[in-house]
Amino acid sequence: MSRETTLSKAVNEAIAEEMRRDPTVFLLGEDVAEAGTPFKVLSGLVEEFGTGRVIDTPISEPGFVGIAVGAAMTGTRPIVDLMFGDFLYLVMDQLCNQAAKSYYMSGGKLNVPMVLRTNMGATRRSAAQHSQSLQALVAHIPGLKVAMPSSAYEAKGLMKTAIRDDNPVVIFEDKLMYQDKAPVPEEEYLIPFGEAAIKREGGDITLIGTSSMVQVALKAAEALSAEGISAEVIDPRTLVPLDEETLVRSVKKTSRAIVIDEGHRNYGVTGEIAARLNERAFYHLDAPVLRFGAMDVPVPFSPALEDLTVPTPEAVAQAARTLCRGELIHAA
Amino acid sequence: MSRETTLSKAVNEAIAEEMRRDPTVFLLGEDVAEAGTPFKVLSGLVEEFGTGRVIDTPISEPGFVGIAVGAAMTGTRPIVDLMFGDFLYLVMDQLCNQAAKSYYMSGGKLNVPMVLRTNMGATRRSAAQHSQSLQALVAHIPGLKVAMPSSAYEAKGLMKTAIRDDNPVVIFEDKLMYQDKAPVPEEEYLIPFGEAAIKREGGDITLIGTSSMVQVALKAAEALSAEGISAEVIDPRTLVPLDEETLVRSVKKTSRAIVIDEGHRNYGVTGEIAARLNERAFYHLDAPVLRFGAMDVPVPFSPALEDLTVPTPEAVAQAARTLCRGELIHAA
Amino acid sequence: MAEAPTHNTEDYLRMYRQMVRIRAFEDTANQLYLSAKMPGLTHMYSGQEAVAVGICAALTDDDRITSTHRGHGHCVAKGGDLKTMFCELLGKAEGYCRGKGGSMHIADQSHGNLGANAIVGGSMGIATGAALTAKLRETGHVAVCFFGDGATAQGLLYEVMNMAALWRLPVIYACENNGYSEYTRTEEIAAGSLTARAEAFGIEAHRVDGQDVLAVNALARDLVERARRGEGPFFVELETYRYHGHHVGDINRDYYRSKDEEAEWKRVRDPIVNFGTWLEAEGIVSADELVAIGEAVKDEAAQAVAHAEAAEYPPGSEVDMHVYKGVDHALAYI
Amino acid sequence: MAEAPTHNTEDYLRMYRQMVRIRAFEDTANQLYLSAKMPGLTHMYSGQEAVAVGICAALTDDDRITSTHRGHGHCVAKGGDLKTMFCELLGKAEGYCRGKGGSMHIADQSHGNLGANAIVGGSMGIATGAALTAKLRETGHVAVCFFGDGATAQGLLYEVMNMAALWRLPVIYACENNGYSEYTRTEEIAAGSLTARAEAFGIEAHRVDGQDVLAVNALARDLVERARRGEGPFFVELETYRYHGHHVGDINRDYYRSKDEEAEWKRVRDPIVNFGTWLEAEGIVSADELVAIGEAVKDEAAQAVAHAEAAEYPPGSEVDMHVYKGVDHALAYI
Ligand SMILES: Cc1ncc(C[n+]2csc(CCOP(=O)(O)OP(=O)(O)O)c2C)c(N)n1
Ligand SMILES: Cc1ncc(C[n+]2csc(CCOP(=O)(O)OP(=O)(O)O)c2C)c(N)n1
Ligand SMILES: [Mg+2]
Ligand SMILES: [Mg+2]
Repeated sequence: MSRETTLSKAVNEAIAEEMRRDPTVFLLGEDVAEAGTPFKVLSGLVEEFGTGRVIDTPISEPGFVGIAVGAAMTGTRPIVDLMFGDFLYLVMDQLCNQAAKSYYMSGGKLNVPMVLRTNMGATRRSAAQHSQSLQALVAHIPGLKVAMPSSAYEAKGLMKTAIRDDNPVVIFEDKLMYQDKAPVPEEEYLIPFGEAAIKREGGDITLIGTSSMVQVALKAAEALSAEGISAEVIDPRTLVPLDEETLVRSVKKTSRAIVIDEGHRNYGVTGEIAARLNERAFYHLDAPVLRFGAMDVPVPFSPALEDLTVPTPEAVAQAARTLCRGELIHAA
Repeated sequence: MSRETTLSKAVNEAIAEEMRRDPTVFLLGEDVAEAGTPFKVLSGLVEEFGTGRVIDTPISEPGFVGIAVGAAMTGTRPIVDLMFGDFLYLVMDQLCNQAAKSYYMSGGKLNVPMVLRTNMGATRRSAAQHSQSLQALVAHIPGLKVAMPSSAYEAKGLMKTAIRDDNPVVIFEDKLMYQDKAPVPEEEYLIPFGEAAIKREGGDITLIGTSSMVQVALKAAEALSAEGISAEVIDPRTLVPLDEETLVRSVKKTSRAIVIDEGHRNYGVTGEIAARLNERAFYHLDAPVLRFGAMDVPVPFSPALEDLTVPTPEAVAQAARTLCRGELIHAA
Repeated sequence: MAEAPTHNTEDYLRMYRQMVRIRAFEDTANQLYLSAKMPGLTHMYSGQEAVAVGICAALTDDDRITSTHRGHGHCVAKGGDLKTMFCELLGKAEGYCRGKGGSMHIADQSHGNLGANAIVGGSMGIATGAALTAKLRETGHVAVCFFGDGATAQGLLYEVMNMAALWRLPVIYACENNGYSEYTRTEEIAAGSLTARAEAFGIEAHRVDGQDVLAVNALARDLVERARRGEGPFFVELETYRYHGHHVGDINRDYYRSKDEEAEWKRVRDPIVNFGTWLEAEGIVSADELVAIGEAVKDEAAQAVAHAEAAEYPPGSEVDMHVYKGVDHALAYI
Repeated sequence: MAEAPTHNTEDYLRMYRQMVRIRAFEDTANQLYLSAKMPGLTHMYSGQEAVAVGICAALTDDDRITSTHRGHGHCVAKGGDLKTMFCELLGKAEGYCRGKGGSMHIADQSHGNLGANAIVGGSMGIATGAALTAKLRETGHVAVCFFGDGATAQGLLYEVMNMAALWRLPVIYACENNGYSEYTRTEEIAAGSLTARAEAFGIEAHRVDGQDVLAVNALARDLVERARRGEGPFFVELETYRYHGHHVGDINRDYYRSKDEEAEWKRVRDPIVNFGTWLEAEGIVSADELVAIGEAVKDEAAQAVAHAEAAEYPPGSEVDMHVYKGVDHALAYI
């Protein structure tokens, strides 16, 4: 049984279900309780679980992430709400020096089962400090797992898996997708980490998209299909662990690939995935793996500029066309 | 006229020369004055320039980086000493949300001419929080420039360029190389950003190494030459800007490449460079571009384990051999 | 009303006018938002005018300030021009930041405004650094760091206050305590006492009625003068109130703040009304003159916003400009 | 010596012995370093023994502590075993962290030691979080956060103290003021007063002679008990001194600290000597018994280090184990 649910609702449900299931799960962050966060994603949870488990914090990101690490080490499962992904910079030490490394540094004695949920995504006219997609930073750090839900369905299933995971997990929700609906089962389900989803089958080219870029890829695929180009669209769902096998298998079949992620292109997510595909599928490739990311500029406020900085279905389709025609090009 | 100088001395000279040249240049950091930093790199500077320009700070990394940003915006050129590269996590907000974006967010009005000098490099038995090589994190952020000196010569020339640059520059010194000597001209010189150096010419394969990995590449090249394999070794010197042209030209010539960087391999520097080479030189490549980075684990303390985590000349040479023999392999 | 230090009609009128200009700017910006003409969100300064104006009136153009997400008031008070500001809010090329910054990053370097900041507390280091420049270069300038009560939860504040105190920097930390941090009351997010926190770092701290422009200005003039003489840093907590929601979209806010409370502040403690009443009572201006100021400012704002609405967006080619100073287009560079 | 709360010979001897064990551990570790047998660097706790011992003696195994780069003393005091500790310092598989952590990350979860930390101040959140668990799960446990005077410059401290105060968490912030932050005197890096900083957040703060184990213990027992009853958090500044350099390699340190100063502390304020003298004077133990304790501990340390030197390194296959719980080998996973 499925019904259409917004991504926001899906996240809310996942957290509520896990909080009912496990009394050690609790929420921590700025304005998570009565306000239910500025995006209202957590509305209603404080009413059900009380202020003891839905805890409003001061504006102390390093502090409350550190507190979550200590709480997680000692028998609870905190879910930290980081209001904007851009604030990750503030918590990198607690996340990357502490949470990510505790289990290893203690030789397997102190694990940190916490979830950091935050967001990403530009075009909300929020300018350079409220629009970044910083998944590459955390994906680079061993000890962290990184999930990137591409729809309400993934948002719920990945969140539940994250909460039950015994390690620190960072989940990036696209803040522009909170109101987007998708079919979500009534029954409980979890989505395992490290399993990519083939969102559309195709034989001519593989489009790999993360988060909202799955929609960009699907739209590009739709446009291409009208021209007789059959694109396979894959959503890795987690960057760490990465389901390299599924990606490689597809590329071996199609011989061409484009990787799309909304983080900056330079030294970002797409480079890693492209490099892995080149390593593992090189002799099957008919053309270089192309990449689309956010333009390598701080996100501008002006709508006239901001819209130029994100990957579009048109640009992806155009690159796919060129690849399929066997022309040598550079990615945008 | 050249003489042999340690990397430590070269950095010290660069800073001293620029401080003499420009009264707005000053140093800021923990124990930079009388102690001259724990690595003694800045010894003697406080004696020449006084505590007004060589300023000891409390252990407040976010605070003093923020102060440097404000000082740089208002007419000085601070050089911030960040004792260990691992502390970058603490200053990411001031560096990436503030310093990197000010010029853009202000539409070209407020620039931040500051240098953040820090270090990288494992095998010093310093464990997981004092051994990281985090260049990928900052290279991902538009607005920052990133330099990686591979010897005393580069350390001096890049530092002088960094100090004169009108933008925030992050320089990573390899803390294991401070006592390594190289010929350094007596005369003043600067090394422009975005110009790779061909450290050894060769025709069969291109080895691209950053920082101390240039030495690893050179040793691998030496071993290979005994077997009749001629390796070209290139040092990009700056990750941002990246001299893609020189790299691509070499790879078009050799048809094979290996990229080596001491940061973690996953979602790191090598992925970007490999992806760019694949994009630009795909039709010239005889084999996939391979990559070596630090093993994707927190750096372990035990010598028995730590030494396994860093790229070695032997492993690079072995991979190069396999590539040159045309065998399909996976990088370590 | 605090006693005015000197009876200087020109200064009074300038302060009054600046407060009215801020209010008019905000009312216009709010209208732009409500009529869906403004991209993104913005945070209104209305109600807090006496803070920005009282302090900035004590500064010269060479003194620096840093501002916050609620930064329009600081920008106007420090000398900003309404037209250029509206252009920035609408993302136009004539804006202070060529449309790249928007409301949350508005900066006016020509008047010493180092910029609003969308990271709460994000500019505390910057202001302190500007003061360090002043000390190192012996310029005699002062820096003022504006931030809210909520921002006192950022550890950065204590790091930079410690250094400012150790190095005796000419910086004034101006904490605008408007009683709320987003949707939460200050008491729920701040333990102890804000002024005591500064004092514990050896910093002289003051508390002042942020609705009384003369009290704010008198204190600011004294502290600025002393900071110039090397007696800084200082900390000031200004008791104030924001009239609107946290941002323009925060309309239904009964769940965290009552309508009565809002009405009471507006009725009893409005900084503009009270200052106007005082000016009249002291015989410094007539009621008509005050009305005339209001009208003139309304005109100025209307013209400014009309200009901004008609102004051009920056050309697409600017998207990768201003990433690096000295580099025309970043994409061709990296 | 402060007056002992009760005359409990067993407790006294346990504390005395623990201090001697710490000193012996450090002397042995220093020897290992000087004879180039120890990988990396390490920071000696000698001189500060009364702090760790006085506080940890007031805790149970279920109470948590977080420690610092200068963490051997805390580890011993919280119940750590010398053999397992030496194995860790030498990177051996039998070490507390299977050799993966080393001196700067030594942790002993079985006795509630959540670990040393190589990030100054890095564990302030962790300790506070452990206290949050205690509160949420109503365990009645307490957390103690050890850190140095230098660490008070980290903004994180003020963030977590604020939350601990707001939420009345059972955490004790124990600031070991040994007068130096690396090569710099505390006065040069800390403005104002450390206890006043805590008090400004509404936290009850105390200052105590960190060389007097009975004074430390008496205070700790009181505060721990009160924290268990929900009266926390608390802040304690412990005046103490480190005998060695900042780390074992910091030998020539005249430029920041005089030999006279060091000698004076050792002569007049040694925590072990003074406590021993008191125990004797009070007739609790004889001089011979004290010597016997010293000898026994010396033996224990010698055997422990001999064991550690002979122990095995972890096999190479462990290098990518313990990256993720539930994943055998990370490289096959990511
Ligand atoms: C580091 C950071 N955390 C959270 C936010 C989201 N945020 C924006 S304004 C605000 C409240 C700020 O409160 P205060 O400092 O009192 O300023 P006020 O809005 O009352 O003027 C919050 C939490 C942010 N922008 N930056
Ligand atoms: C964040 C961070 N900054 C700097 C350092 C380098 N460092 C290690 S110990 C130390 C001094 C710490 O002083 P204090 O807190 O007083 O502890 P003590 O060494 O005196 O025990 C410094 C600066 C570090 N490890 N972490
Ligand atoms: Mg406020
Ligand atoms: Mg100390």
